[in-house]
Amino acid sequence: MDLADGFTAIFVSLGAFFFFAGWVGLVRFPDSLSRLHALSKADNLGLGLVIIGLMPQASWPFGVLKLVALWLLGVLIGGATAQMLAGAIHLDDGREPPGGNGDFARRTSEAGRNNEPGAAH
Amino acid sequence: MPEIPLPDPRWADLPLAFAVLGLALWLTLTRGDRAAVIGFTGYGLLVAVAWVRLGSVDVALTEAALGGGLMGVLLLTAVARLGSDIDQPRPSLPGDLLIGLLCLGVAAGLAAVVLGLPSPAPSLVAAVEDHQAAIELGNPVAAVLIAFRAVDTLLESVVLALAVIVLWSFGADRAWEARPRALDFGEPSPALVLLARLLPPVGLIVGVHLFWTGADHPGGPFQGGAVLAAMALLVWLARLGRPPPVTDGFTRLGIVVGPLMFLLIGLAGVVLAGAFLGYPDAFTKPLILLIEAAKTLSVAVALALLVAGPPALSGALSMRRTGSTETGAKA
Amino acid sequence: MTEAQIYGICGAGLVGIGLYGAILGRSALRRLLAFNLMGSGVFLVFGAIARRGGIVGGTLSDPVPQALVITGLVVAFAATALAVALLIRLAAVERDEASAEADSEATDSPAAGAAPARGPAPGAGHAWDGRG
Amino acid sequence: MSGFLLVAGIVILVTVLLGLVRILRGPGDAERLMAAQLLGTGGVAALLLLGSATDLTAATDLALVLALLAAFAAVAFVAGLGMAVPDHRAGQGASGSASRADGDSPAGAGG
Repeated sequence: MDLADGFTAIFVSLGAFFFFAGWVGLVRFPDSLSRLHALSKADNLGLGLVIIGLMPQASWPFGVLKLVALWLLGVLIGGATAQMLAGAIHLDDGREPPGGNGDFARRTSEAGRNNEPGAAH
Repeated sequence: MPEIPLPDPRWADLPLAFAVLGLALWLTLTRGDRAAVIGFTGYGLLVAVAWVRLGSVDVALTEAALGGGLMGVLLLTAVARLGSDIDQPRPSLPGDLLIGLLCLGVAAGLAAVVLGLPSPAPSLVAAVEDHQAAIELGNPVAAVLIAFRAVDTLLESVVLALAVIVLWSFGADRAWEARPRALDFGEPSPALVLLARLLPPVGLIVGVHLFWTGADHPGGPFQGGAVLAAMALLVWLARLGRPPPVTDGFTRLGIVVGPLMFLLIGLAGVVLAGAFLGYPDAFTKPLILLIEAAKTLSVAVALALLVAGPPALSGALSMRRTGSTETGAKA
Repeated sequence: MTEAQIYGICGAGLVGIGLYGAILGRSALRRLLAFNLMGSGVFLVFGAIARRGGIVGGTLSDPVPQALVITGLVVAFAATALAVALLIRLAAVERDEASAEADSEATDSPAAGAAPARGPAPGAGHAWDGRG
Repeated sequence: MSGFLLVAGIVILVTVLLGLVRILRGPGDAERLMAAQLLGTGGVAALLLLGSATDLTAATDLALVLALLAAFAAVAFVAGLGMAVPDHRAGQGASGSASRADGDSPAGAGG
C-alpha cells in the first residue's frame, strides 16, 4: 500500500463519518432547521471528503476533472436547495409546531425565503 | 493497513432491495399526496442505484433522469395544482383484504417465476457482439436501439411526439395561441434564480456529453435529452424564460425532427442498403450520429413540453400570493 | 442468492404493491403513482433477466432487454404526463360543476343548474381555464 | 484498495437508507424532502466509490446526472408551495377550489 492509498483511506473514511453524522442529525435533531443543518454537513463535507479521497484513484485528466465538477455541483446545488428549503420551513420562532402529517411545511410562505442563518453551510 | 478483501455485494443489494420495497409500500399507504410524491422521487434514485447493481448503467441513467428528476417536477407541480394534499380517506371496498391477498398472490407467483427461470439463461449478448462491429458502435445498448431494434426506437420517438400533441389538445380552445402554464408559480426564490443561472450551462455540457459518449459508453439520446429537458424546466420554474407557445414553428420542428430524420434515413436505406432502416456501409457512423443528434433534440423538447402542460390563459399566476418574495427580501 | 434473484423478487414485490395501490389508492394521483411502481417492478424483472443473460454472454447485462426497458421508461413517462394533464383537467371540470351547483343553490333557481352559457367559472383559473 | 472502497460505499449507502426513517416519520414534507436529498447525495458518493472499486468509469457519469437532477424535487417542491397556501380571494367562499384549499391554509393546519 502506498501513499495515495493511505490518503484515499483517510479521506473516504472521514467522508463516510460525515454521512453518518448527517444521518444522526437528520434523525435525532429536534427541529427542521437543525435537521437541515445536519443534511448540509453530509451534503458538503461528506461528499466533498469522499471526492477528495477518490482523486488519487481517478484517471488523469478527465476522471479528476469530473470529480472536481461533481464537487462544485454538489456545493452549488446543496447550498441553493438548503436555502430554498430553509425559506420553506422558516417560522417566526424557528421551532416546530406540534402538527401532524405534512402541515409544518405547508405553513410556509408568509415568512419564507429570507436568509436563514445555519442553512447555507 | 491490511488489504481489505472484497466484501460480499449482497451487503448492498439486500438493504437496497428492502428499502425499495419498503418505500414503495409506504408511499402506497401513506396519507398525504405530496408526501407520497416526495417518497417517489427518493424511490427513483434508489431504483437507479439498483440498476447499476444489475449491471446496466444505461438504464440507470435513464431512470435517474426521468424517475428521479423529471417525474419529481411533474408530480410535485401536479400536487400543487390539484390542491389535493388533504387527508383523503382510503376508499374502503368490501373486498379490501381479498384484494390485498390477490396482489400478494400475483407478487408471489411472479417471484416464483423469477426464481424458476431456465438455466442456462437465454442470451442475446453473442448475437449483438457478432454484428456490433458492422455499425461501429462500442455501446451494445446503443447498437440495439439504433440498429438491431430500430423499429422499436422509431415508433417510440413517434409516441413521444404524439404524446405532446395529445397533451396540447387538453388545453381550452380559446387558449390555443397561449403558452403552457403548468410551471407558472409566481415569484421564484432568489436561490432558485441563482441555481437556474448557474446550472443550465453545466447541464448542457452533461447532456451533450451523454449523447456523444453514448456511442461507445453508457449514455445516449434519451439520457442526454432528459438532462437537457430538466435544464429547460429549471429555467422556466425560475421564470428566467417561458415555455414557447404551441403555435411556434421552431418548437414544432424540434418535436418532430428526431422521428422525421429517423424515418427519412430509414427510407433512404431501402434504396441504399436494400432494407428499411438499413444503413449503407460507407456512411453508417455519420448517419447514426445524425439520427441520434436529432433524436436528442426531439427528446429534450418533447419531455420538457410534456411537463410544461397544455397551453393555458392563466397559470398558477392567478393563485399566486403576491409579494412573498418582496417582503422576504426586506426582512 | 444472486443479485438477479434479489432484484427480480424485489420487482415481483413491486408489481404486487403497485397493483394493490392501483386498485385501492387514496386518490387518482396515488393510483397513478402505484401504476408507475407496477411498471418499475416489471422493468426490474426485465433487468434480472438481462443480468442472467449478460452473465451467460460474458458481460454485465444483456443489451436487448436493456434497450427495451429504456424505451419503456420514456413511454411510461409520457403516459404519466398525459395522465397528470387529464387529472388536472378533470379537477377543473369538477370545480366548474361544483361552483355552478353552488351558484344555482344560492340563486335558488333550479333552472340555473344546467348553466349553459356562462363565462369562465371562478376558481377555475388556476387549472387550465376550466372548460374549453 | 477496492475492498476498502466497496466497504465504504456500502456503509454510506446503508447509512442514507437508514435516513429513510425521516421520509416515513416526517413530520413535515420538508423533512421528507431532506431525507430524499440525503439519499441523492449518499447515492452519488456510493456510486463514485462503487465505480472506483470496480473500474466502472460510467458510474461517474451517472453520479453527475444524479447530482444534477436530485435537486429538482426540492426545486419543484418549493415552487409548488406557493400554490398550497392560496390567497383567499373575494367571492370564492362557495366554490370547490376554496373549500379544498381551506384544508391547506395556515389557519386550518395549525390545529
